[in-house]
Amino acid sequence: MTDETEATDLTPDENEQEDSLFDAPHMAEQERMVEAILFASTEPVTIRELEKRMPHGCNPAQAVAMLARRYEGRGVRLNKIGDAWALRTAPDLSYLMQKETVEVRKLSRAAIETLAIIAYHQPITRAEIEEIRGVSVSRGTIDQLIEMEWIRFGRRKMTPGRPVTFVVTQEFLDHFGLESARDLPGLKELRSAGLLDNRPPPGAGQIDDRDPDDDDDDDEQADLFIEE
Amino acid sequence: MTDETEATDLTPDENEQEDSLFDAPHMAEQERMVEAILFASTEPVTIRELEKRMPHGCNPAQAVAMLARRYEGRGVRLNKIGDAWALRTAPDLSYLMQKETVEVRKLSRAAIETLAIIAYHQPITRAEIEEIRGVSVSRGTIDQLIEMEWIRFGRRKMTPGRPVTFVVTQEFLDHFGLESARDLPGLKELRSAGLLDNRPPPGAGQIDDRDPDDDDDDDEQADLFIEE
Amino acid sequence: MAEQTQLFNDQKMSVSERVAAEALVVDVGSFEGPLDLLLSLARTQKVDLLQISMVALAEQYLAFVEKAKQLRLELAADYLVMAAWLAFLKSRLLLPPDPTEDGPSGEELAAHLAFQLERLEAMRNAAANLMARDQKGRDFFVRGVPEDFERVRKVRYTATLLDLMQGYARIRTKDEFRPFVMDREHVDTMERALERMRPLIGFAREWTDLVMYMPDGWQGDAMRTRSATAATFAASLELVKEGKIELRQGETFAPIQIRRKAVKDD
Repeated sequence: MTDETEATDLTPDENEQEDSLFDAPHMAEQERMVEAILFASTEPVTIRELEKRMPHGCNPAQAVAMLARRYEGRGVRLNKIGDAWALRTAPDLSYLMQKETVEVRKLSRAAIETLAIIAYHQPITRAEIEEIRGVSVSRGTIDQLIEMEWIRFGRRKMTPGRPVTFVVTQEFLDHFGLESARDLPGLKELRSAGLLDNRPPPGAGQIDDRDPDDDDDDDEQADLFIEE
Repeated sequence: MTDETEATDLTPDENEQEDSLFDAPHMAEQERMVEAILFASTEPVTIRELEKRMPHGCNPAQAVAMLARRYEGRGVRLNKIGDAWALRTAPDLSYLMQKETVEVRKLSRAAIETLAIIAYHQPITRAEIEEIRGVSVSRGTIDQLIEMEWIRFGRRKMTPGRPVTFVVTQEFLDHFGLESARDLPGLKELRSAGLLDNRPPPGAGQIDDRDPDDDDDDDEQADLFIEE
Repeated sequence: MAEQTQLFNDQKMSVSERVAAEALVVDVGSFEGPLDLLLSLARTQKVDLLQISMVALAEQYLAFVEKAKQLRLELAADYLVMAAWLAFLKSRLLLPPDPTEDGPSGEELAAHLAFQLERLEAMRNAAANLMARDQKGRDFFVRGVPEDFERVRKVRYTATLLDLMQGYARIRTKDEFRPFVMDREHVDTMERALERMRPLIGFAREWTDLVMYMPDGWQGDAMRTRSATAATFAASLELVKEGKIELRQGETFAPIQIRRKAVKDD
């Protein structure tokens, strides 16, 4: 009780309230109450519940309607959820609610190989990729590369079934500093660059090429798991 | 090659963004953004953090100031806590909130006094707290306050033994609705009454042979060194 | 000493003060040390702490300690240390200053004690004021439904052009290596060497260095070279045993050479 009377000193609005101990508080004050309750509540609050929590004689439905109008077009809005109300941030601002932590990870061997095949052979169908890799290409790998915007769908092949093809994107070229996919070195150049001769056994490249001695023991196991 | 040019068309968002790369959103829109971010967060959010999360070129400080005006006298208010901001329900409506009240852990008298001493004297060493209270400070008391995130370690004092100091946290300010430790009640009066001075006992020589004036010098030096 | 205390008590302490001091004794456990007790005693003087009579306060304290002794209450050491110090302070305050004695005067010591008491009381009041403030979770509240920043842990995958080319190279040369995928890396085995050599020895009509039968890409790295050499040599011994080839070495450390065994073929 003392809280309430003390409280009235704090906010000028409430002084008016004092005269009306038996009348309900002003609508403006009721709106404040609804606002505070909805803000702090962990769950949407029904009109009934508001009525129970607010002083006697209040009209929470009207206060809620006023509050809803006040929040129109704001960064926060009053949502009706079932027969209850809750304050929520405006959906168009949801992009602000994300805190991105970017973690850079090395692409898996499967993805690199698939990407390489697409880059060297584009436009290429999934079946063709599988033929070259000798293993099936998981959907996840393709999806990942598409999501990274390194590959995208090309035009369909005019072969039976009209399979889709994959091509690399401008984003891909930018990332790898290539003007066009044709700039990728050919097999001969790869060999002369020592990339074919001194090639690490499968799996080794994934971890680290530079120090082959370190991963002697892990490699066999790694191989078992890497292929999807 | 046509494929490549098509690739850039894939992300329509980027076009819009490009236009606005140089223009920040309208202040009204920035205010909405700040509102949504502050509304969503239970923790105070610094201007810096707002800046990071809002589109490039925004002026969150101005947007916050506008928002603070908008929330004046409402059921929810914008509190400044250090250099951060947070939306909190208006204290005069606390009587409506009983449902929301969480049982605050009862603090011992020792803990409350220790907290107040740290707040008013910070940065302060354990020995100085003990000097003020006249009894040793139990580890549990300090631990409890640290665990509540009301105090934390400050910089070390440049006195012999380089003792650690304690300072209050942003959470402390937030909890007690303080903008900064300078706003502690009665701080000015206590200071002008000399009650916050670190006054060494006369003839401190019994314990410590140095001239008390020496201590002052040390403190000043300490400040110089701490900056690094 | 006790007598003296009693004397001063009679002179300087009112009855009510003495009663108050005695009442405190019962409560000794609830004090947080001598300073806390002194502050409580000082409050019974009902004066501003700055105007407090330190002599009277010292006496109250000493009376307290005396009473505790009578009641056979165990007092912690720091209470006794304080009692000794207050007795010293009192004598300093009451006796004319001894010019030969060093150190702070009784007044200085008393002033500092008064300061300590005042400061402790100020901090207690500050603590009370602090706790009386509006508190989060009691008087004002945070958002009930934190839409806490969805932590989008965005994983950005990356690869270098070298990765890409190596990946491609790996695939394009896979056929040659496919059967050996499960073999230990850097370790050539005799079986592998045999497999490699069998199809080749048919062509070895002339003496050829064993080195020629080393697998591709195994030179350069010492460990792999060693392993491949050993495997190739072991395989050649096996082939000799099978009667497929001949083996020769000109001298110690000279190149080992092999040749298809002529007998069968010719």
